[in-house]
Amino acid sequence: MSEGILEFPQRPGGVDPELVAGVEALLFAAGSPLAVPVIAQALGEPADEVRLALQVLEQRRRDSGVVLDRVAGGWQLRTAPRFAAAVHHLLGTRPQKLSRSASEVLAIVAWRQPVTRPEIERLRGVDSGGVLKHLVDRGLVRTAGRTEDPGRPLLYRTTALFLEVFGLPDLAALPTLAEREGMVRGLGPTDEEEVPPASEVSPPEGAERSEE
Amino acid sequence: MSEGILEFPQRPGGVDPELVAGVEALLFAAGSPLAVPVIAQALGEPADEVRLALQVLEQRRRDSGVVLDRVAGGWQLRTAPRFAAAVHHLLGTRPQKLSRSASEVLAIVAWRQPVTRPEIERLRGVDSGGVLKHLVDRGLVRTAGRTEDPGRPLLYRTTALFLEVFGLPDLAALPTLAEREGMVRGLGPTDEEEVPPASEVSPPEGAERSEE
Amino acid sequence: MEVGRIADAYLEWIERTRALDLSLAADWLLMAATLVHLKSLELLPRPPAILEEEEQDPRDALIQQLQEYERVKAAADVLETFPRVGREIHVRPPREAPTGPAPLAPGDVFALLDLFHEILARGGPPEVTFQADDSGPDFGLCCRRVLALLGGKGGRVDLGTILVSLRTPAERVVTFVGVLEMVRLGWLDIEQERHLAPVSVLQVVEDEALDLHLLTGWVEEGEPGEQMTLPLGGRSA
Repeated sequence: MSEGILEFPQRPGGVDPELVAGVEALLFAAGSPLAVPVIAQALGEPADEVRLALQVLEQRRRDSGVVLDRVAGGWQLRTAPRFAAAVHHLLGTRPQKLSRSASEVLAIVAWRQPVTRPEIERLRGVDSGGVLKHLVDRGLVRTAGRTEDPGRPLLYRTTALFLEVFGLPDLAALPTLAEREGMVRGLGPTDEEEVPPASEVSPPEGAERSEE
Repeated sequence: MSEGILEFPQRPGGVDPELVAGVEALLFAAGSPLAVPVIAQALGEPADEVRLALQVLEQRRRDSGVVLDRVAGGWQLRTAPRFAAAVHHLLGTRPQKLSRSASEVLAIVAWRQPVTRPEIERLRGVDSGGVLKHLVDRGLVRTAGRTEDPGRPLLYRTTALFLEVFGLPDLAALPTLAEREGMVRGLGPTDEEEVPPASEVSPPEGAERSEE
Repeated sequence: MEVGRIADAYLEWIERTRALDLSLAADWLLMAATLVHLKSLELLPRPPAILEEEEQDPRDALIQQLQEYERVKAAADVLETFPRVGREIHVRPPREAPTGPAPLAPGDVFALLDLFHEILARGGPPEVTFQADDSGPDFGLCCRRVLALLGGKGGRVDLGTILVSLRTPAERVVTFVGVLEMVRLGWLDIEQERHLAPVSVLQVVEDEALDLHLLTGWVEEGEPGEQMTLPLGGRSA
């Protein structure tokens, strides 16, 4: 926690401390994640410089109470998790929870997107309309067109807010389940039989709000 | 004067960095000014310690983009005034959401199109000319001919920009009330209230001005 | 597995479903029915032909579905391990957006749909449809009739007398509006000697000064030469 500002000035190839300060001011004022080009445009500085400034800031804030995270295709200042209890105490809030069924549906949408409600219900074996609506209302899931299947069911995807809430830089940052649980890729049916197209199984490439 | 910490002899090493971090996290998450006792209570630390931490933080943030100010009997993190222009630039170009009334009119146009202003006003029960003009100005709604009704009122439709903003491939992808209702019917843990019957549903395809 | 116990539970559930969420009940029924079906297949001998026809052992289907569901649960567990905004993490509270033109934020189509639904549910004022048909009163004609009764500058007629002489309520309304419009144009004056006294209409300009085309503008967006018909024919709700 030594003061980064003092470490950087005049360093050859170093970042202008004033740029770091400006980037911090913007991130603070915005609240929501900011993509590099947005910051660069507001400050009238080259994107590469801004990227360096972000790295300096990320480094500097690492052990502080407010850290700089890459989320939802941008950068965002967020409280360090270890202060969650104090913040909840201060704000008089309780930790927001997702019900078990909401977690399940969200997991299916996250790993399988785009996915239809019938597909979700096939995987869970129970009606999931209410849960899906709940997730849409909370802004974690959105519609994304329809399939050509009979009845043309709506397709669902996760939103940028989902990435922000779960602290993911993009969808590709979702761990493959195989890595974690020794499972075959994604949520798909196990073996050779009726494996869905790969695009639906692996973490979808590119978030909707991909950086730059 | 730059070393305010050293003025307090009983703590030659300064304040516990973790307390400073905690104070910063609380100030960040609160947004509004916080009084010392409030912070002390949330962290479960003595007010005197918190006061010291605030001084350390104020000192440390002095040249950064986000400064700690005494405001309204409390302490508040705020962007440094010298970045006001950049912040304004940033926030001025940040995406905006539609107002409630604009959303209402847009909803009517979306599901009832093509629709006349009298019909919109009949449904909303209030004059909607200004809002309609706003939506036309924003490029979300456009005129599309006139009806043969008395006064030959203009007809309104949604635009391509509307589809873009709402992430729809085409108008046929607009969800129907029946679909929404179907979601609600699920067994999910929704605290949402009952949605009224679907009898009034008019799917986008059949959105021919139902004039009955 | 004991078929009898499954069947009993099955029937008991059918009884209970009357008071319960039907979709939940349906899920349970499907499961119970599948289990009973599986058991029956085990108990009853089947000709080999039928066995071959079976594309897939229903037990396999059930097992596969359960495996898939296990994966879903595992995925949900993974999701639960991520530190979440609102749970472990906090961000800056949202601020008021400044005014001025700005790009539109991505919209939520379901929020829009809910709003639409809300508007429909609100009901609004009772629907009133105005219908214009050939028998409806002609605005220009009604105005000319009043002017004819006045008979030139200085002419004076009792407004009540004019209105009572008209056949239909619609004609009275149109004529009344016409009088007001001609007052606005400065052609007529309205006089009343005292409170509750009869109201008389007075022509204050020469006939030559009456530009009847000005009345055309009364019908907004009317095309030139279009017959001036007011949308006040008959009410039909």
